[in-house]
Amino acid sequence: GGVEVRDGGDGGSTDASGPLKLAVVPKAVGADYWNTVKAGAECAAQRAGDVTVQWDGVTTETDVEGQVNLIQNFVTRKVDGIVYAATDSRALAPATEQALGADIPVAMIDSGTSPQPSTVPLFATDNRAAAGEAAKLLATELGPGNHEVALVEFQPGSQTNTERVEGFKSGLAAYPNLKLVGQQPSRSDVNEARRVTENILTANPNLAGVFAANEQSVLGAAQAIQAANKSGKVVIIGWDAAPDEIAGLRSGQISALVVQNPFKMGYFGVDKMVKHLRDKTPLASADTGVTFVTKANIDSAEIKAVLEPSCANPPVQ
Amino acid sequence: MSAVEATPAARDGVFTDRLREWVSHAVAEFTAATALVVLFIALSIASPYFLTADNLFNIGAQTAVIAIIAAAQTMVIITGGIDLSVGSVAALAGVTGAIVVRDLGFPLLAATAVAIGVGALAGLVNGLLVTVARIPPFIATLGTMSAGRGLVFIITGAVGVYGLPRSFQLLGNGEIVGIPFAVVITAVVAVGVAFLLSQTRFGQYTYAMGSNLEAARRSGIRVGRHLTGVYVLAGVLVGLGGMIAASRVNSGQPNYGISLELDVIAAAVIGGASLFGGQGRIVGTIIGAFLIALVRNGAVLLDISIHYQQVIVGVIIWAAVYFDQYRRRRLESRG
Amino acid sequence: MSAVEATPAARDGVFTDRLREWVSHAVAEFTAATALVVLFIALSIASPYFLTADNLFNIGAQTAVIAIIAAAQTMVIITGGIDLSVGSVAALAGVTGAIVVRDLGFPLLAATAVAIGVGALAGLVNGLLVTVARIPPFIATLGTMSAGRGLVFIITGAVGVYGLPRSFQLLGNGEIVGIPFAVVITAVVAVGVAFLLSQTRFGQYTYAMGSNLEAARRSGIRVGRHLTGVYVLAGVLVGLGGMIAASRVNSGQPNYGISLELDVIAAAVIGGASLFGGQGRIVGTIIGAFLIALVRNGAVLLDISIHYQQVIVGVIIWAAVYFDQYRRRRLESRG
Amino acid sequence: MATSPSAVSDGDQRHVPDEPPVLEARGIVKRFGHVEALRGADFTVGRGEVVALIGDNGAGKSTLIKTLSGVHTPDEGEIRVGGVAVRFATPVDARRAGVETVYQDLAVADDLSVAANLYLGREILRSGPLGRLGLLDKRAMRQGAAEALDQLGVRIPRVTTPIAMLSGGQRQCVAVARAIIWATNVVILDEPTAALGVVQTARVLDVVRRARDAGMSVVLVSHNMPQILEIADRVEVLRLGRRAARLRADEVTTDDLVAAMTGSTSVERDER
Amino acid sequence: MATSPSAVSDGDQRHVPDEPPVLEARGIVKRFGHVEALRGADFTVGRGEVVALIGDNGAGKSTLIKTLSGVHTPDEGEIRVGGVAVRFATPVDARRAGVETVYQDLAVADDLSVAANLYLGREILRSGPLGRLGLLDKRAMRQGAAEALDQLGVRIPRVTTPIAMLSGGQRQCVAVARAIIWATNVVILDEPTAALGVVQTARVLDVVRRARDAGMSVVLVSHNMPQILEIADRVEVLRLGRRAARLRADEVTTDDLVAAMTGSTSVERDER
Ligand SMILES: Nc1ncnc2c1ncn2[C@@H]1O[C@H](COP(=O)(O)OP(=O)(O)OP(=O)(O)O)[C@@H](O)[C@H]1O
Ligand SMILES: Nc1ncnc2c1ncn2[C@@H]1O[C@H](COP(=O)(O)OP(=O)(O)OP(=O)(O)O)[C@@H](O)[C@H]1O
Ligand SMILES: [Mg+2]
Ligand SMILES: [Mg+2]
Repeated sequence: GGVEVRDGGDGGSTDASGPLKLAVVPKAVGADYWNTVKAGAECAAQRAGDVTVQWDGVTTETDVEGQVNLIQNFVTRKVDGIVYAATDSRALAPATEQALGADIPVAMIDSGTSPQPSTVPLFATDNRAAAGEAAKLLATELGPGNHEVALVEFQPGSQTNTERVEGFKSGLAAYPNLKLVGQQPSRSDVNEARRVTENILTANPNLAGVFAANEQSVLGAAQAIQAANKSGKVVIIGWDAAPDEIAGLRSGQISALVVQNPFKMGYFGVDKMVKHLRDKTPLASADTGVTFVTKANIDSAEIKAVLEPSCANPPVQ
Repeated sequence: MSAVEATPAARDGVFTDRLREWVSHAVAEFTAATALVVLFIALSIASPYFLTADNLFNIGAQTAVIAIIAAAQTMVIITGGIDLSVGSVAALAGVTGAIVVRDLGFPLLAATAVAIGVGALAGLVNGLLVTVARIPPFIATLGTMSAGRGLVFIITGAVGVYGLPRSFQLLGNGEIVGIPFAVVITAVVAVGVAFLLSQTRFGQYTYAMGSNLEAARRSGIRVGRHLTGVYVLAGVLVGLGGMIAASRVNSGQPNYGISLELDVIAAAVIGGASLFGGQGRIVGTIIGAFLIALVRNGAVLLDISIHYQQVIVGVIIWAAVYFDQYRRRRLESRG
Repeated sequence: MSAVEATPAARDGVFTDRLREWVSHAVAEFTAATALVVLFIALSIASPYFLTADNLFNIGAQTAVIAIIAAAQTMVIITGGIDLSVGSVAALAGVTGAIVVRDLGFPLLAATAVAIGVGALAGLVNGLLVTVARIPPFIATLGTMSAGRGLVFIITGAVGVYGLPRSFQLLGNGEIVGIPFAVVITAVVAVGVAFLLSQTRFGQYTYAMGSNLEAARRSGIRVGRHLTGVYVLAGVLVGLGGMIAASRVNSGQPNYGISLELDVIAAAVIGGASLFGGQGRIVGTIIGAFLIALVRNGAVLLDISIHYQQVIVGVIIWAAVYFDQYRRRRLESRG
Repeated sequence: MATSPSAVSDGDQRHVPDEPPVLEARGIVKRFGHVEALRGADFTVGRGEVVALIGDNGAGKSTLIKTLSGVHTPDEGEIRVGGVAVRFATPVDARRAGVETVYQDLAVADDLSVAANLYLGREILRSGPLGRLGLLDKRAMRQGAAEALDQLGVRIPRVTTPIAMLSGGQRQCVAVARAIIWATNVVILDEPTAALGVVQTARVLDVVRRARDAGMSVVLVSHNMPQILEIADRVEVLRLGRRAARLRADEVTTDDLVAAMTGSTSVERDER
Repeated sequence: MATSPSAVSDGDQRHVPDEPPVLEARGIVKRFGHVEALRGADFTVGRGEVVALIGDNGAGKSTLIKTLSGVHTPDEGEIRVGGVAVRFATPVDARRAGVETVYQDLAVADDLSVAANLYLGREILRSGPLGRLGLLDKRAMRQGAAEALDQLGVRIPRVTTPIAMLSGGQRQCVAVARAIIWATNVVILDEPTAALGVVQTARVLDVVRRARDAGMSVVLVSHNMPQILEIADRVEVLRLGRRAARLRADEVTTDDLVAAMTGSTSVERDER
C-alpha cells in the first residue's frame, strides 16, 4: 500500500532526548515465553537509558477483544510507542491503525497484523515454517517405515495455535509414512495435556511420535509418556524451552525442541523503537529466527545464549 | 425518622406512592452509582488521560457489548435463572454473522439479523430446556455453553473468520456525531429493556416468576411460555452483542466470550440483582458494567499490572456487593 | 403400588424407616449411576482399549482431583452456596506447595500441609465474606476466583514452578499395590465426607442451612460459624486437590484449574445436588465426576475431535439432569 | 363421560335437583411417591352453595383443592364443571372455568407489591395502542387495590409495599382479596381466616355470604367448627383421602363434625 | 440497669408481687426501613403464667415475639429476664435463657425429616468417643420424635418423611412439638393452632396447661378469642406497635378484647 509517513519529528508527542515510556504487550501474560520477551524488552530499555517499559497483557491469548481494549487504553495514555504481539492478526489491525493515527509508533513482535502497515515492523519467527520443520524433525527421528503420530495442540481457535497446527500438518504431508492418529488440545494446561496424551496412548498403543505445540503441551505429553513407561519409545518433538523441557531433553524423554528467540523479540522491539523515536531511524522488520535444540547441541554457546538469555550476554546480533 | 403510620391503604395518595417507589429504587442503585462516581473522580485526579474525549469514547465502546449482554443476563437473573451460555452464544452469533457476510455476501443489516436469529435460537433452546425439560437453568445453560462453543469450532474449523469488508466494522467502530455507534445501540437496548421490565406486563411477569414461580403459575401466568420468552429475548440481545463484538474486531472470533458470563453476572449483581430472583434493574446493571470497565481502564492508565488488576477487580466486586448488602440489611426487607 | 397408610409415626418400625431412607437415596443416585454403567458398557464395546487395566488406572488418576474438588463443591452446594474459586485456589495451593519444596526445601508432607493451609485460608476468606460480610456466595467466590488467580500470577511471576525433586510426584503418580495413590486419597476423602454429611451433626447442620438458613439460625445453630466451617473444609479439600494436581505434573502451574468450577459443579448437579441447597450426596457427585471423565476419555479413545466432544459433553449434561429431574418430578417431593 | 368410579354418590344429588353441580370431583386419587394423599375422594358444590370441606390434619383437603384448581392433576378420577367432565391441566384452565382459589400456602410473589399481587395475571393495561403492547396502567391498579383492601378492612402500610414486608395476617388478607375480586363462579378458600384477626375474619365471612347471595358457590376449608356451622350450608368431611360424610350444616353440632372427622362414630352416611 | 423508658408500667407488677417477671420487654422500638412495627412496646410474663398476646393484624405481635426470641434486635428498649436486662443478639441467646418459640412462619427445614427437625440444634449424639466426634444417634432421635408426636396426637406418615411432604397442619404440629419438647422456662407460641385440626388444637391447649402447671410460663398469640379466654390467665393487647391494655382473662369478655384491639372503646388501662 501507499506509504504514509506519520511518524516524522513533527507529529510525535515526544521530546526526542527526554525519557520515553513504551508499552510492551504480550499476547498473554502467564508463560515462560512471554517473560523472556519481557526480559529482552527490559534489557533494551535499560541499555538505552531513560526508557520505562510498561508491561501489560490480557490473561488468555484468546481474549482478542480484551487486547484491542488494552491497546486503545495505551493510546489514550499517550505512551511514546507501543510494542506488541497481536493475539489475532486481523482483529488487531484497526487497533494498530488507531495508534498510528494518534501519532504513536507501533512495532510488532512475535505476531503481526494483517494488513501490516509498512511503517510497522515485525520482529518474529515464522510459526508456520518452524512447525513444518518440526514435522521434518519428527520424521527424521522416527526414520523409515510406517509410524503413528499424534499432535497435542494448545488452544484451538487462537492464531498461533492455528499456524503451528497447519504448519505441522503441511510439513507432515511430505511424509506419507507418518499417520496422524490423534489430535487433542491441552488448553495450555499441563494436567489437561497429560490427560489427553494418556488417552491418546491408550487408544493408539503403537504410537511412535508426538508433536506438542507449546510449553504446557510438551510437559504434559512427556509426563504421560513417562508414566506409561514409554519414555524413549515415543519420540517427542516439542516447542519452547521451559526448565523442565530442557531437563526432559537432557534425559532423553524429549528428542528436540523448537525454540524461538523471545528475548530477541523483546529486545528488538524496544531497541528499534527507541532508536526510531530518538534518532528517527526508520523501523524495519527482522526475523528473530528459531533454533532447533537437541541433546547434541544443547551445550553449545550459541544455544546457551538463547536458552538462558541474560542482559549481560544477550542473544542478539 | 418520621414514622409512617399504618394507615389504610386507600388513604395513601397516588403521588406519594410514586415518590416512595422512585426513592426506594433510587436507593437500590445508590451503592453502585456512588462507587461509580467515586471511582470516576478518583481516576480523573489520578490520571491526566482519564478525562479525555478519546478515553471516554473508548470506555463507552469497550463496555457496550458487556452492557448489552449484562442487560440480557439481568432479565434471566430476575426470573431466578442464570445464563452461562452468553459467551458461547455471542461467539456463535458473531461468527455466523461474519460467515454470511464473507461467504454469502449478506449486507450488514441482514447479517445482524442472522446473528440475532442465532442468539434467539440459542435462547429458545435454553428456554425449552428450562421449561419443557425442566432442567435447572444453571445446568441447561452450562450444556448450551459447552455445545455452543463446540458448534462455533465446528463451523469455523477453529479458525477466525476473516476477509470481511470494511463496512462490517460499522456496528462496533462506527460513530454518530462523535458518539460510538455501539454506545448508541447500548443506550437504546438499555432503555428498551428497562421500560419492558418496569412498565409492561412482560416485565411484571418476569419479576413475578423470579419471586415465586409457583405463585406465578397459580396466578394464571403461562410460566412456560413466558419464561421461554425471556430466554429468547435474552438470546436476541446476546446475538446482537456478539455481532457488535465481531464487528469491533472486524472478524468472527471462535474464542470470543470465554468467561464472559462471569463478567456480566458480576455486573448484574453489583447493580443490585439477586441470584435468587425477583430483584434487579437495568440501570443498576449498566452501572455495574461501567464500574467493572472503569476499574479495568483505570488500572491500565495507572500502570497497574494485570495480576494486580485481577486482585483489584476481585476486591471491588466484594466491596460493591458488600455495601449493597449492608444497605439492604438496614432496610431488612427480607427480615 | 402398595399404598402406605398414614399411620401414627410411632408405629413405624425403625428397620422399615432405614430401608425406606436407603431406597430413596439409592433412587436419587440411580440416574447418574445408570448413565455411568451404560456409558461404561458402550465404551467397552466401542473401543478395545477401554477395558484395560492401564486405561482404568488412568481414568482413576485423571478423575481423582476433580472428584476431590467436586466433593468440596458438593458440601458448599448443599448449604445453598456455590464456590467459583476452586480453580484459582487449587492453583494457588499447588503453586505454593511447589514453591516451598523448591525454594525452602520442605519435605512433601510439609508442603502438602502448606497447600492445604492455603486452601483452608482461602476457604476462610470465602466463609467470612459469606457470613460476616454477608456477600452472596456466587459473588464472594467470584471475587476470590479473580483475586486468587491474580495472586498466583504475582507469586509465580506467571511462570510455572519447575525444578522439583522426584519425590514431589508421589501424591499424583505414586501407587499402592497397583492402585494410584491419588485414587486411594480420593476414596478416603469421599468416604470421609460422605460419612461427615450423613452421620454427623456437622452434616445435619449443613443440610439444615441449605434447606432453610433462617430456620437453622432460629434453631440455635451458629450458622455463621458453621457455614464458615463448611467453606474452610471445602478449602482444605481444594488445597489437597491442587497439591495432587501439581504433583501429577511435577510442577506448580499458574494456569491450572481455569474453568474447573464448571466441571465440578456439573459433577455435583449430575449427581443429584440442588443449587437451591439442602440436597446432594457425595456418592452421586463421585458418580457425576466419573461420568464426565468417562465421556472425555471415550471421546479421545474414539478420536472424536475436541469440537464434537464439547457438543457431546453439553448434551450429556442435559440428558443426565433431565432424567434426574424427570424421576424427581414423578416423586413430586417439592409439589 | 365415562362412568365414574364413584358413581355411588350420584344418588345423593337430590338436594340440588334441578341442575348439575357447579363443580364436582369423582373418585380422585392422588399419589405423591409412595404416599396416597387422596384415595378416591368425591366432592360436590352446587350453585349458590357454601360448602365447608373439613377433615383432620393431613386428611387431604388441600390436595383435593389443588386438584380442583388445576395445580395438581389427579392420578385417577375426574372433575366435572356443570356436569361436564373437564381436565384442568394448569391453573389457567381452572380460572377459565371461573374457579378462583386462596391456597393454604397463599402463593403470593414476595418481591412484588400488594397491588401487583392483587392484579397478578390480570393486569390492567393502558388503553389504546400502548396497552396492546402490554403497557401497565399502574395507577389504576393501585387505586383498585386500595379500594379492594379497604373493603376487607385490611390495614396495610400502602399498596406499593412488597408482600415480603407484611405480617402473616396481612398477607392472607391480600390473598383472600385477590380471590374474591376475581371469582365469577366458584371461590375456593383453603383456611382463609387462619391468620386473620377478629374483625378481618368477620369481614371475610361477610364477603362469603355476599358472594353466595350473588349466586356464586363457595368452598371453605376450615378447622373452626363454630365458624363453619355459622356460614356453611353443607359440610363434606374428608378422612384419610376419602369422603367420610356429607352433612347439612343446620342439622349437626360441632361434636357431630368432630366425630365424623376422627371417625370415632358412625354418623357418616355415604362412606363405603 | 438504666431506668426503662416505660418505667410507668412498674407500678403494675402487683399481681406477681414476690418475684420479678420471668420475661419482660420495655419500651421496645423496632423499625423496618420507614415502617415502625413496634413503637415502645411493653410486655410482661410472670412465672407460671399463661399470657395471651393479642392484637389486630399488623399490630406488631410477631415482631415483638421475634424480639423476645433474639431473632430481631430491638432498635430501642430493653429485654429483661428475671428482672435482669439482657441482650439477645441471636436466637441462641434466647434459647440459653430457656425461651423456646414457635414462629408464625414455622421456620422448619423443608429438606430435613420430621425427626431431624424436631432435634435440630440439639441432636442426640452417640455415646462414647464417636459421639464426641459428632456422630448422630439417629435411632434415638427417630424414637424420641415418634413418641413426642404421638403425644400430640399428630398423624404423620413417618418421622423420616421430609417436612416438604407434610400438610400445613402437620408442619405446624412439628413446630409446636419441637418447642414444647425443649422449653424449660418460657414457651412462646405465635398462632400455634392456626392450621390445626380440632383434636390437635385441644391437645396443644392441654400441653399448654400442663406446662403452666409444671411452673413454666407461656406466651400465646392467637386470634381465637374463645380459646384465649379458656386458657389464658392474663391478656396483653398490642395496638399499632404499643401495649394498649393489660387485662385479667377472668374479668373480660370477647367483646372487651375486640374493643381493646380495635381501639373502639377505652377499656385500656395502661395506655399513655
Ligand atoms: N421484615 C419486615 N420488613 C418490613 N416490615 C415489616 C417486617 N416485618 C413486619 N413488618 C411490618 O410490621 C408490622 C407488624 O407486623 P407483625 O408481623 O409484627 O404483625 P402481627 O401483629 O404479627 O400481625 P398478624 O396478626 O397478621 O400476624 C406490619 O405492618 C408489617 O408490615
Ligand atoms: N407435595 C407432597 N408430597 C408428598 N406428600 C404430600 C404432598 N402434599 C401432601 N402430601 C401428603 O398428603 C397428605 C394430605 O395432605 P394435605 O395437605 O392435603 O392435608 P390437609 O387435609 O390439607 O391437612 P391440613 O389440615 O393440615 O392442611 C399428607 O399426609 C401429606 O403428607
Ligand atoms: Mg391443608
Ligand atoms: Mg403475626
